[in-house]
Amino acid sequence: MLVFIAIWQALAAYFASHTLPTPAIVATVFWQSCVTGELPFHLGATLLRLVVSFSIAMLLGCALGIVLGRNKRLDAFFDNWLVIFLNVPALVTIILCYVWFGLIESAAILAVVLNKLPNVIVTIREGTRALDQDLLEMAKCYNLSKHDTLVHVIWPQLHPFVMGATRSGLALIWKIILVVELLGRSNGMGYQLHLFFQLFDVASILAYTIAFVAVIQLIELMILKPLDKKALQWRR
Amino acid sequence: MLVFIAIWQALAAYFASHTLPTPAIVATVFWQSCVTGELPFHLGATLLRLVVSFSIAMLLGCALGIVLGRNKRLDAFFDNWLVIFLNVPALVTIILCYVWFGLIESAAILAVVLNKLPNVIVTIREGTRALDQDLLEMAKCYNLSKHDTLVHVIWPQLHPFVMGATRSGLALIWKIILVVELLGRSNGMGYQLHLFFQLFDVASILAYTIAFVAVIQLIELMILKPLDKKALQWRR
Amino acid sequence: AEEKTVIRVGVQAAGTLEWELTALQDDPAVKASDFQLKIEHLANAEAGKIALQSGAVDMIVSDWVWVSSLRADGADFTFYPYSNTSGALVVPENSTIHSIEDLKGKHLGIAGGELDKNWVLLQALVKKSNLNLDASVKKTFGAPPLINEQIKQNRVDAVLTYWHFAARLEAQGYRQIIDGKGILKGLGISENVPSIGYVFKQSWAENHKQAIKSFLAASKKAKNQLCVSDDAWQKIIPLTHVDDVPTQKILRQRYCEGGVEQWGDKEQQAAARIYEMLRSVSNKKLTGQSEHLQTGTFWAVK
Amino acid sequence: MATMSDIHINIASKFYPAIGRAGQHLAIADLTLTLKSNEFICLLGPSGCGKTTLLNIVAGLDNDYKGDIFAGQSHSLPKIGYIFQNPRLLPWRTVRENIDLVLGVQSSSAVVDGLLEVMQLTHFQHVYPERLSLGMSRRVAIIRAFAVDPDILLMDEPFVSLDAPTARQVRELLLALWNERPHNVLFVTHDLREAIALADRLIFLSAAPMSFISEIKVPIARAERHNESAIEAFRWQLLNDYPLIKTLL
Amino acid sequence: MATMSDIHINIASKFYPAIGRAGQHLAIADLTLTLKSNEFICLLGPSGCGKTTLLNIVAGLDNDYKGDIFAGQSHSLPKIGYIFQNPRLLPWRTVRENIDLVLGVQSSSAVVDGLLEVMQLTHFQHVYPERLSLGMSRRVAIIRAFAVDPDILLMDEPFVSLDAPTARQVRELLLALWNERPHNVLFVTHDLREAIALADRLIFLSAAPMSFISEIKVPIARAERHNESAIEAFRWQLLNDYPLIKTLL
Ligand SMILES: Nc1ncnc2c1ncn2[C@@H]1O[C@H](COP(=O)(O)OP(=O)(O)OP(=O)(O)O)[C@@H](O)[C@H]1O
Ligand SMILES: Nc1ncnc2c1ncn2[C@@H]1O[C@H](COP(=O)(O)OP(=O)(O)OP(=O)(O)O)[C@@H](O)[C@H]1O
Ligand SMILES: [Mg+2]
Ligand SMILES: [Mg+2]
Repeated sequence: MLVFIAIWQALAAYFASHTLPTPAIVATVFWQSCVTGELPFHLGATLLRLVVSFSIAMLLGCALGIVLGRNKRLDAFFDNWLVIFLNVPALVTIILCYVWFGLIESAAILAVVLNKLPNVIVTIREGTRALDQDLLEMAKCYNLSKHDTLVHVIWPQLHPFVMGATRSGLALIWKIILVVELLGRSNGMGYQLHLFFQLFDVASILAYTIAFVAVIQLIELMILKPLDKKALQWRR
Repeated sequence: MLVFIAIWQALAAYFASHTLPTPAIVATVFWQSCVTGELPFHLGATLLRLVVSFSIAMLLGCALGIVLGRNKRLDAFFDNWLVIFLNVPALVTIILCYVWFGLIESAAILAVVLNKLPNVIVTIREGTRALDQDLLEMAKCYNLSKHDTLVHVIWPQLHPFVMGATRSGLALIWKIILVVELLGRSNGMGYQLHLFFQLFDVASILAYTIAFVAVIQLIELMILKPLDKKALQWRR
Repeated sequence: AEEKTVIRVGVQAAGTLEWELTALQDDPAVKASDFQLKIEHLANAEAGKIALQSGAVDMIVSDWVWVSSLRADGADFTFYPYSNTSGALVVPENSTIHSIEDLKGKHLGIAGGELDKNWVLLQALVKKSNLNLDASVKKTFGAPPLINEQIKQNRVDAVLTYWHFAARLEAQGYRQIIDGKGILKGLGISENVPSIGYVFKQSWAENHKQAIKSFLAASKKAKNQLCVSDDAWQKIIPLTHVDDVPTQKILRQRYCEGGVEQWGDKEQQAAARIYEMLRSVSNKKLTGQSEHLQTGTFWAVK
Repeated sequence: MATMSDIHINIASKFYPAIGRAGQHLAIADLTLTLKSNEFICLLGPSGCGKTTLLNIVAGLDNDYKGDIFAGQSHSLPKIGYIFQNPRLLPWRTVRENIDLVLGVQSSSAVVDGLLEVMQLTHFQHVYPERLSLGMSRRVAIIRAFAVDPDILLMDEPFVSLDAPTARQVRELLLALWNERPHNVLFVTHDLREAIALADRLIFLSAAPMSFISEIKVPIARAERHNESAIEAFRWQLLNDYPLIKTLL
Repeated sequence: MATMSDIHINIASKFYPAIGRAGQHLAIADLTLTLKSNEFICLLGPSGCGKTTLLNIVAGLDNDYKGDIFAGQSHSLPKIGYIFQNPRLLPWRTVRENIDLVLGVQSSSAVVDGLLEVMQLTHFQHVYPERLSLGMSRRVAIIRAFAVDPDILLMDEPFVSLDAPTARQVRELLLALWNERPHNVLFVTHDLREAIALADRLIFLSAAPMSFISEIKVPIARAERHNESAIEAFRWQLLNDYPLIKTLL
């Protein structure tokens, strides 16, 4: 961390350009926008959207991914759709959602979910295809309930895929949410970042970025790492 | 496919709005922009960037992912950096790349790679952590060369993760490349879509989208599916 | 008392409309009038277009070419002038470029894209001196803030950019070669044709004629106020997000120069001519298929 | 608890489909077997002949065969305990959790405690399978199958990797459980001594495609079975009477 | 080909670290063994005592122990062939490809062909491991270990899941290879008969923490080893002389 700041300071001092402000300036900006409550407000708005759309996308995505991974017929049918949805530009889904449903919060969330969902499905589907047949046979022959099979046999095997999807998913949603906010919300990080971009206020951009990264780091440390540790304690 | 077009036609007819043109209109626009060579030109430009940045990101990402997944010390050290890079907004990396390196092609490619790379690393790292220790021990005790171990023991186990990263990676790069082109390139799909967007020309937007999705479908059918099939023929 | 008409206006963050509406709401007379403003903040122009079309706002500021192409598609939006400030071609102070002919062989940064109106018109202008600008300069398109950075880092020789970005450069000593008005003049159009204006649904406007009239009048008054009263100007300075005085000054100057004094048949006919020029030079890309400016593009206030 | 009646196994053919350069494989051809109610049967046949394939079919894991299996008129589905050829424990659940999972609600911890005790795994009940030796994992798999109190018990070479005293103990446990509540047992082994010590009937199977060769009732009384020399004597007699067995088995 | 000298094994302690609710486990304590050059040694001990742990240490897979292993002054690293307790084949490589992989450049296809023939796997050489029976997979693992022509051969219960004739054949093959080019063999088994039939020396190991109990030279001449009754006689003698063995093994 300190290394990072040191390098940054050195670079900033060397270039002495307003396109790369020093850590001190960024820290000041950061502090000010915290005090005015601006940063917490916009960060909060974005985080709320992130949590809601992330939860929906992960839940739906895991469910669909497992179903498609286990059912060849359904998979063949939906595969094309998946590729289409996976590759429709974020911009297009966002615009269409807004135009059809209005500039409302749910349209924004829907747009994010539509962008993230196919990713989750694809990852979980690969994971489901790689499931250990031996263990599934065991579950079947011992008459485990659907629920038990899912929770105790399938889910732990999907864990690395779910973690992969979660980590890169948080990042992806965060990228998309910015565009969503840019195009149709009056608050949130995307709205603010665009404003700063117009004013070419790099210090503020960096301050906001740092705030966001810090939050994600917190999520990583408080939620993902412990989850990982718990789920993987059995590994030698 | 036909179902899709039928639904679309019905919806378009029902709304009769210029925000949702009928398939026929989109097809006409598509045909015209093909004839003028405009669409192939911009599609080509984007695809070139996609191929270059995708290759770089996948190669580097797999290498780093495997290294981090196998080396706990390095991983602990780079983990924070990874989370930072994973969550720096696309917009920020793109802007900074452009500002620092100018509005040039390599800055654009770099921006895309920087956005995609952490995703690949994270996915492959999860995969590497889940590697079968038994097989690695076998490789070690039979003195397999580093190369053989990587190619014949590790890589096949990473296959589902690599496929996941490839599929969602193509989609992600495509999303980012649009922003990259929008902000600082003079050709490519992103540039064009932005123009259409300024004019609110939904028909053209859809026509370009379809062209792109078709290309990705082709990649899927011609490259990914056969690869999948070849790699998984051993599964019962 | 009668219900006040609510007018929802989509306002671009840090844009001049925000200054104006803020000043307007400070005016005690507005409180008594028959409309009530509701301001929706939006990040950029595209967000405004989405908001208008999805019905989230009643009114945004945009350009008339777009309104015409919408009308050609059957939508019933209409336009009322707001300002005629326009972008400009700017070069570094010590640049060897002194006229548009000097651009030949130079590296030009263009904000927006190849369909930027000023870029299209500039090409038309240069064509008169038998020069194909499109072929004879090296172009870099990009977002306006990035384009500004490019010239500051000497990566391009000249930039054609939006007016407030040009103003910022000017405040730092950059030289303006020509602006949008100048280009039009060179093309033989001496009327002051507004570049941007309020865009709203015609049907909606017909239903709330009176309120809209008062709003438009109040908006004009507020603009005047900003230009004549330093007090009023001081109040909105934070909204410019600029903290050096020279830039503030030039922003105010350019903003006030953009006031629309005349708006009658003559100007509208000039607009129609500009339209046809844009259409032929941009190869219909900017305007769409429609041959002429759609009737009804400009709101006929009666 | 379903009272078992006879089980009729009638497999006309079981093919494994061709994949890649490997052709289609006929694993079982024309196999007819009747397992009498609560009978203890040992299946003996060369490695790769199709014994596991047969057990999978009986367990209902493989439906892709020609023929049918008919299990009398039991009303409820028979409960199956299957000791696979490899332990198939869930690596993310401890020994105890692995056993409890298949027991579901009917979990009776006293029974499990008893089984863990006999298998000398009491101290390892909270250990994850990756931390067990193979023999220990196998014992867990055995406990799991015993604990569900099955109507049909399928055992695919369950006692390999166990040392002799442990194997002897487990064999005794198996017989005790079977005496307490009789049920059908299908036991695969390559060890003729073990088969003689346990089975009512030995069934000899041919190399691929697997089919029935012959069956032999074990004439030794259950009470005599712990007598090693009695078993050895019968084994010699068998090998002399049926020279085929020596080459096949 | 490194000429082997004696191998001195001296393990003061081998701990497995504590994880979760499972405490630290002392697997081996004070174990000293000397394997004489080209000796064939059988390790016998109860399930879970630490035999696999020992083989892993000898194979160099586990360095986390106190003590050392000293293998004379051979200049090159000894080549190791390890038959693990489970087959550990790469499921994405056919039988043949699995074998060829460990052979690397020195691949001599005639030798592999011969081994496949003896193991009756010639027809299955292009089949993926998922499509083999467990016994067949084990045979592939055996071929793999034999094919590298090792200086030290580690075998962890290699012949379970093999039918008696096949096991006999593989045992003969093993001895033939060993006679042809002598090398150190460490052979883990629970089958005392098998141990007697193969080993120069039997080493009995205690339950956890594993340590040395006693060693017994097998006095039967190699030529006599195929005589079942000679082996059976020695086995009885052993069990009578050392009652401890009966309870431990
Ligand atoms: N999934 C499969 N696909 C194709 N062939 C298979 C498959 N499983 C087994 N076989 C083949 O079927 C035959 C019988 O296999 P099976 O596992 O039933 O043998 P087994 O009698 O249990 O042998 P072992 O004693 O070695 O365990 C073998 O030749 C094997 O190659
Ligand atoms: N990775 C591990 N972590 C912790 N404990 C382990 C690990 N591997 C083995 N053990 C413990 O070490 C002891 C010895 O295990 P090992 O696998 O060496 O036994 P073994 O003699 O090979 O037994 P078997 O005959 O059953 O294969 C066992 O009690 C086991 O629980
Ligand atoms: Mg089997
Ligand atoms: Mg072992």
